[in-house]
Amino acid sequence: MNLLLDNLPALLIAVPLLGAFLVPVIGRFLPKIRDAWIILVSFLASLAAVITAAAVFLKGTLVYVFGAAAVSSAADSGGIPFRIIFTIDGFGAFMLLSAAIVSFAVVLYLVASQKERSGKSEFYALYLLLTAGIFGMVSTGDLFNFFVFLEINTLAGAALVSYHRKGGIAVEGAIKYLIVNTVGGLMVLFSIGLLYAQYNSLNMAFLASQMTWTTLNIVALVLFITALGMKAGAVPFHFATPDAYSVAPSGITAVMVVASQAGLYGLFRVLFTLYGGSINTVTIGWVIIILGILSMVIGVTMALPQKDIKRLLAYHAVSQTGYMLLGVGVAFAVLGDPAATAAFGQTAMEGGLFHIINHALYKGLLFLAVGAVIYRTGVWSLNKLGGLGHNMKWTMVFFLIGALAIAGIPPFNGFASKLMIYESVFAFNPALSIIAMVVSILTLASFMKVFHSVFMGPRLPEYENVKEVPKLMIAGMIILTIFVIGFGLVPDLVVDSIVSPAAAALLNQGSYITAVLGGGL
Amino acid sequence: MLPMLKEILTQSVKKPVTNLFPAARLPKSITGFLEDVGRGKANLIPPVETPEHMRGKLSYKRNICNGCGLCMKVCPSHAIEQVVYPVPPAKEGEEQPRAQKRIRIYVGNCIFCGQCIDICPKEAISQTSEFLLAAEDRFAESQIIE
Amino acid sequence: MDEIYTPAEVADKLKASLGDSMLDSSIRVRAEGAKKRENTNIWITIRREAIHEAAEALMKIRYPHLSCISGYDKGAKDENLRVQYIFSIYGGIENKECLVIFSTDIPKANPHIPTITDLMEGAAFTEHEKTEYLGIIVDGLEPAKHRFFLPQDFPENVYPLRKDDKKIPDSMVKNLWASGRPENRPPAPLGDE
Amino acid sequence: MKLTNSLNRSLWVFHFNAGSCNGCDIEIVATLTPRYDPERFGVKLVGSPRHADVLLVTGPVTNQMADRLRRVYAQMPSPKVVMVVGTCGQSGGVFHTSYNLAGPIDQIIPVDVYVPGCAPRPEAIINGVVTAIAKLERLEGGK
Amino acid sequence: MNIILSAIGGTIVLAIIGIAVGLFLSGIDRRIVARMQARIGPPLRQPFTDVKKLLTKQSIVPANAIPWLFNLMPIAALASSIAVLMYLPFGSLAPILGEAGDMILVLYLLIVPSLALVIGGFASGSPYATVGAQREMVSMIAYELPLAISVVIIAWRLMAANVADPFSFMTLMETSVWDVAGPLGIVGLLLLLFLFMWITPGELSKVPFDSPEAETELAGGILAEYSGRNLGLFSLAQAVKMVGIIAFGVIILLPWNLSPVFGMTGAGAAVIDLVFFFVKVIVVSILSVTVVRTMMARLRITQVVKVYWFVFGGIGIAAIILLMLDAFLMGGV
Amino acid sequence: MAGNVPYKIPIGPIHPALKEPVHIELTVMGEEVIGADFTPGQTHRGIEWMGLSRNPVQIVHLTDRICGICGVTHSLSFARAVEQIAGITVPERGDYVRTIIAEFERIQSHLLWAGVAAHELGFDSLFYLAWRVREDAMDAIEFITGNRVNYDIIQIGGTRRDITIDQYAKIRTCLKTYKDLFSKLKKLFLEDAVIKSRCIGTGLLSFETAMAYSAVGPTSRASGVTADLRVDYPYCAYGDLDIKPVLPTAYGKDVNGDTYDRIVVRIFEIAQSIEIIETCLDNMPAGPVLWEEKVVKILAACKKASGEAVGRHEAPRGEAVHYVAMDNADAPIAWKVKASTYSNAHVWPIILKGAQLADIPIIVASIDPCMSCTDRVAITDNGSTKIFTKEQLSKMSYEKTRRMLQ
Ligand code: SF4
Ligand code: SF4
Ligand code: SF4
Ligand code: SF4
Ligand code: SF4
Ligand code: SF4
Ligand code: SF4
Ligand code: SF4
Repeated sequence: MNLLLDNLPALLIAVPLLGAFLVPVIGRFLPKIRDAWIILVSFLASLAAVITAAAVFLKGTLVYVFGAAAVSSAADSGGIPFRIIFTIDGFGAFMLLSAAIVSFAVVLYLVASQKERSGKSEFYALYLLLTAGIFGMVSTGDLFNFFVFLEINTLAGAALVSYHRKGGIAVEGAIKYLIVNTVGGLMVLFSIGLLYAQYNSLNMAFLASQMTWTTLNIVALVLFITALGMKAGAVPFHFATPDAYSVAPSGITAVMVVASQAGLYGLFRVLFTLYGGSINTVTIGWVIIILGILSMVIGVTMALPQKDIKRLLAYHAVSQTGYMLLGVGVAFAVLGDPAATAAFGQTAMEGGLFHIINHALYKGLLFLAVGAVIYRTGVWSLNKLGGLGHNMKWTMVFFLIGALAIAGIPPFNGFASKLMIYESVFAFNPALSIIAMVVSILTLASFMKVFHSVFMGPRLPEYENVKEVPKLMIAGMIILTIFVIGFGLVPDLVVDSIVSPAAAALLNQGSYITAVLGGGL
Repeated sequence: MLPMLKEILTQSVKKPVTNLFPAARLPKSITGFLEDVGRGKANLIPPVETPEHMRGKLSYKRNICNGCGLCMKVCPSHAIEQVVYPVPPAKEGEEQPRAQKRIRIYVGNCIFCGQCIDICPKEAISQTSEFLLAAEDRFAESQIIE
Repeated sequence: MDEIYTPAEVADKLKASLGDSMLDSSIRVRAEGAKKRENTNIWITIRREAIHEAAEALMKIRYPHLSCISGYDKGAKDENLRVQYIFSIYGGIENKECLVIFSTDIPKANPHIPTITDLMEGAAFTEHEKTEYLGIIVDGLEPAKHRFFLPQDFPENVYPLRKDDKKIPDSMVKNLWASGRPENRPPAPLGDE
Repeated sequence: MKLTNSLNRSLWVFHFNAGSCNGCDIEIVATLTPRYDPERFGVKLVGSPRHADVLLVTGPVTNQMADRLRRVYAQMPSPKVVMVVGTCGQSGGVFHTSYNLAGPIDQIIPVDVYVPGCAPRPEAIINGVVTAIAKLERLEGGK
Repeated sequence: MNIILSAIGGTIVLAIIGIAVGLFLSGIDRRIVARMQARIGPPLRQPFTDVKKLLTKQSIVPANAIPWLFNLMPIAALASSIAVLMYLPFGSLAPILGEAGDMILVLYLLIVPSLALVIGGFASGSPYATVGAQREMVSMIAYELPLAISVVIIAWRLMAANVADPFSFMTLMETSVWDVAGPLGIVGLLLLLFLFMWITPGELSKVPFDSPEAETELAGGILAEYSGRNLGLFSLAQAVKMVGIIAFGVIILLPWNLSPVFGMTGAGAAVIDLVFFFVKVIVVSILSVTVVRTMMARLRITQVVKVYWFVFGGIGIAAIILLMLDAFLMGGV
Repeated sequence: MAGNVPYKIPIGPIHPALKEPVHIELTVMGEEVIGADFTPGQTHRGIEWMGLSRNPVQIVHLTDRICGICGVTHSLSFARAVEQIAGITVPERGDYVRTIIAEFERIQSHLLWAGVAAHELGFDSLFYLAWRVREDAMDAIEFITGNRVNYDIIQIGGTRRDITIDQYAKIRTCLKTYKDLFSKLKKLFLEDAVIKSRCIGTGLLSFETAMAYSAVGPTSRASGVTADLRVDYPYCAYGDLDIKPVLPTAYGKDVNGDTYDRIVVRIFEIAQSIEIIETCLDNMPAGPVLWEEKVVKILAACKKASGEAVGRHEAPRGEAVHYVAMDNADAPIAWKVKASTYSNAHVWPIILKGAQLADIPIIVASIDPCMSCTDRVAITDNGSTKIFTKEQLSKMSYEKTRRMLQ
């Protein structure tokens, strides 16, 4: 047991990878239990993630070196890049939690919704691979490994996007996604190269401790921001997101939200942990804030006229990402000013981070609910849908909850995090809060439109016989719904126990470095 | 810009133009109120004054009428019907007496045009200024003039 | 176009254009009020074939205003329907407006008239009305997909304004006045009022 | 549905024109104006039959409107009162014989109060409302 | 346990007071409107009678509606409007849910009754209700901008004056913005007051911003298909919401209490402040709802958006600039 | 919520914006109207058919009830037609009484319209005000005729009642009230910012279209057409007056042909009517008002008459035309009614195109429609008129409408 606990970080990657490897085998020889196997693997992976996170929250940053007996051996050589080192601090743990919840809920959903499909073994293998990629990205303490997991994430994601779909759109969406992310990946690699060339190390803690404000580092930072912004789907790098989301199977899209947030993780990690103490945070902070505002406004205005329901959700994902950038950006801008950080910076940070998990939850829920509609009707276009509320009561309720949450209506979780953002960023600049609030109401309008055109109105003859979706799909949605409502009802509890540590981890660059390199520096 | 503002403000300090028929407010019980009015215990606030020649419910004097039926010919709304009085069978040898004819006016059909008054050679029909004619039954006694 | 002709000149000009198709014309003047200022109606009877020509001829004099086309059944025994095209010209000029009414007979056996919608689009409705009320067939009028004036479920081959066998059958007529009226109500006694 | 005193004091009216000449309809509107102001009694004109307690019907009911009249009546929540305003809704009035009329109104839906007049003066309509309230009071008392 | 009981008790009392004050407000409103139109108008208790009647009437669910949603929304609307009251301080009485709520929460809670109306309108399946619901949504977008501006800038000004927790009502009860603002700020605050006067009719869908319910266009719009009890609940919700919105405006912009003037404390002060508070609510309601709706014609929905975003948005920005300048001059930031 | 899928919205036949049954189906994109289809007049009562079995005296009362807003328009037109056939001359005083009543009707009708227009705009205070002052005209009318709505004052050969000298004072008082009110009305209707913003530029009808579509009355005059029967084709006492058609220029503005101009024309026509009545009262010729007192004799004269004639009148809404033919019988052998709305409704599809959904009621109302005698007309903008059964229609409307948010 202890052995298991000690090697938790390894399990994070090992369980899904092993599971993924075994899926085709089991699918071949024991097809009956394949679905159960998938659920089990996913459950175990998520469990591992949750326990890891809990351990981090309780005991502090976890540093794990693959193949090394003790933590210290990772640090002693400073520049040794070849060991795989996992550094899971509050922020990483936080991201793990978010990924764990969503990926498990989605598995339940997928198992039911993909029942009639072919080629499932590969599909699930890819899915588990994607999970592993996400877990890896948020756990690693090493830039090169980060790049590797990023690529896993991208490739598995692109493969899943184009899965089960023949013909132009799906493939096109996948290719676009692939190209953008690969370009992003290359930029990341290039930046890593720049850093490695200077410091001869890939260990983030080590790099952070050495970081200075040089031209090369600025170039690296710009590349990082661009590349990870692409991954996260923020404006102006948002063009691939809607294309990919709109064609991917709905369950997958829900996970892709988490996948892209891993990009956001990377961005924040680079900003705070890698560069944190060494740069002019106000300028970069404003850059992030402006990217955030643009994402918010452009995302929502692009979403309003959309007819393709999943594209619409994708644009909202862009818009919601803006909130996270806004909160975190403000925190970054005042990083150098302890008074301001205490007064509102930290809250802004917490709001932004809290919004990450909230977004993963309600956007996941929305994608699953929309997926349920598509599952039953086979129709994407808002123009053709209608009157489903008569037949798909549960789906409608889940959608409505998701919609209210994303629009930031109390008492759902979206409101809790947005409230923190409003009530902190205003101190930095009141216009930011006002814009954020207006974007929320536009989001609400957009979702009311979708709600109306999909579920309301008289029963349509073509959907006369539509039934509610299978129980397992509902179960997947229920899991997310519980969190959406729960987080909304007791936001303080959630913030205190998981968000604050995450924020603290980011704000406190020194502790990260210390955790890895020891007090020696 | 908004000229109504001045108007409503001046109006709000003036007396309302409302005529309070039949009572300023709804009494506790209409039935009771109407009974009281009947007994002279309560006052019905009268309607806006009607002009002298207001065309209200008709009044008909059947003792003057000669039954010529001109009013029926000219009535635009078929409100008038002829009433023929039964005649006892004539006695042997006597000439059969002519049946007496009169008219009957249905308020529910009448449009109060007064054309029958204009044409009546005997002035048997005249107009009153009664116009509060609501009824639950359109053939109630109050709705038939004969 | 800007010249204003007297009613007699108008009648002459129309006669000149229509020739033999114009059967008859009369100018009726009416004067009312204390000053007895006159208003004029020009009544012209034409052959059915000349309807379109007549409208055209009128338009050459001045752009007319079409009030409506009226029509009636000359009787159950009569073989003809009669229609009147009621135009007015010189509208908008003080005391100069006059009506120009073209009348024509239309045999019931062959109730066709040409449309004038090619001259003035607004005539369509009143032409449709003639079809519905009198059973006149307007040639060249874009056929209606439905009735314009009567209820959609109105019986075929019944025309409200006809007086012959295509008239409203008695079974369709409802006597509202009789509804619920008490029968055998005894007469009120005479002599006691 | 139960009749209550609050119904009498808050009669909301929906107006239905079943092919009238407009005369009665105009007088109905005139009744609502400041000079007569039935809002004193809680009477209010509403735009949807769903909100109405009283249906004011005018006109001799053309064949096209008969069915709609039935539908509007059905849409009203009970308890509901029907009031015929004007002579032609009662008996056809000048339109007493025609081939396209389905009326009078009481042939289509049940009627509670008739207000004769062509057109009835506004106060006659108020009197009709009073008659209707008296009838409601009687019905309440009877049960 | 006791806390829960007293919270429930407090909620019930508050709900009753909210409903009573709300209906009373609309009674006054209708009465004054009538007087301004040269009429007598209904008795003051008319709204009570109307609601009583509606509650006893049959509630018809239209054929195209989704019954449970259709029936649930009136309740949701009422519940959420009552919830608003629980976060508001009345006079010198602290809110029932004291610390839990603040201005932004209330601002969003105020959206919920409208949202319930929108969803109810959608759920009724009628075209008119749908257009109405759509317009309600648009007008929510419209007034959100000036509303957000007012709330955020007030909090910002307080913060600039080193007031902690500027969004909290508890803070507002202690510190009035008027006290911290200098002359420029006062001008800015007056602008905000003006702004609020015009936001209120928008939030309540009253003329000139009543296009969601526009009787002559949409036959009652959103509410076209609602009848009987459901309609009654909506009117209750509307009444309570009216209290909520106006009280909100009074709290943030007209925060004065009478008791300090008389030097009173204790229960007496609470009572007198409460009375004074409702007097303020009534006055504001007359000025911003009654007078406005009587003197104007309805705006088109597109004009509503234009007016709120450009005219009132502009005024709001002017207020922001004034208050920020003021903070600079007063040396807050 | 911009829309790019057109959807249909049915309005009527029972709709609060319409005091009369008319069915309008609008094709709408977002909030903008892109097409309109009308099925006005669900009120076909078969009046012309009824007339063919009644005598002219009865028909006069029937014509009064063709429409309750114009208590005199149709009876006057009808009576003038019959008089021409029977060769009856109306005494001069009769002409004057007719004119006075007709002008009171115009005042009453324009105020009624103004009130309705205000109501369509959601401006209830103004609606109440217009109708409140309208009551004065109603009182005067009732005072003269004995009924507020259906005056029943026209008789073949004149009028049934005279305006006696002792009535003048009261009528003059009423006119004075209106004169005093006029500047206030003008201000309230024409200077209100919201009314202006909603009416200027909406419901445009160009001069050319007004001409081509034979529009009549204030609808055409607001577009700059100078036509007014009272001036162009004098009848009754109008020939004795010195009047000019009222155009939007009366308010010192250019002619736009929009909804606002139609308000201007009607408001200024009220002033014109007041003047006409005053002039008529001042110049009332003495004598009888009716060609023949005995109704029986009128009936006999009508029975003897044969021939055909057209009677016209410039109603508040524009030209009304009655064609009558008689042939030695109690009842006429032909009777055709052409109301003003019959001519004006044609312009609806044109003026509605491009309008905002919210402006439909005021635009529809701006031609002052009166359906009860126009009856059944179906109008469409592109010739693709469709009328559906009620069930189809409501089903269709639901199906289409649910897309309106997109
Ligand atoms: S009054 Fe004249 S019409 Fe009548 S019966 Fe006598 S003579 Fe004949
Ligand atoms: S008043 Fe007119 S409707 Fe009435 S009975 Fe006499 S003629 Fe007939
Ligand atoms: S009331 Fe006059 S017109 Fe009628 S039958 Fe009697 S006498 Fe003749
Ligand atoms: S009763 Fe008379 S006024 Fe009323 S609608 Fe009928 S005909 Fe018109
Ligand atoms: S019920 Fe149907 S036909 Fe009647 S108004 Fe409504 S939509 Fe139109
Ligand atoms: S449309 Fe013509 S026929 Fe029909 S009722 Fe009207 S006037 Fe008579
Ligand atoms: S235009 Fe209208 S108001 Fe005037 S007479 Fe004709 S129907 Fe009546
Ligand atoms: S349509 Fe015109 S003429 Fe006909 S009744 Fe109505 S207002 Fe009178």
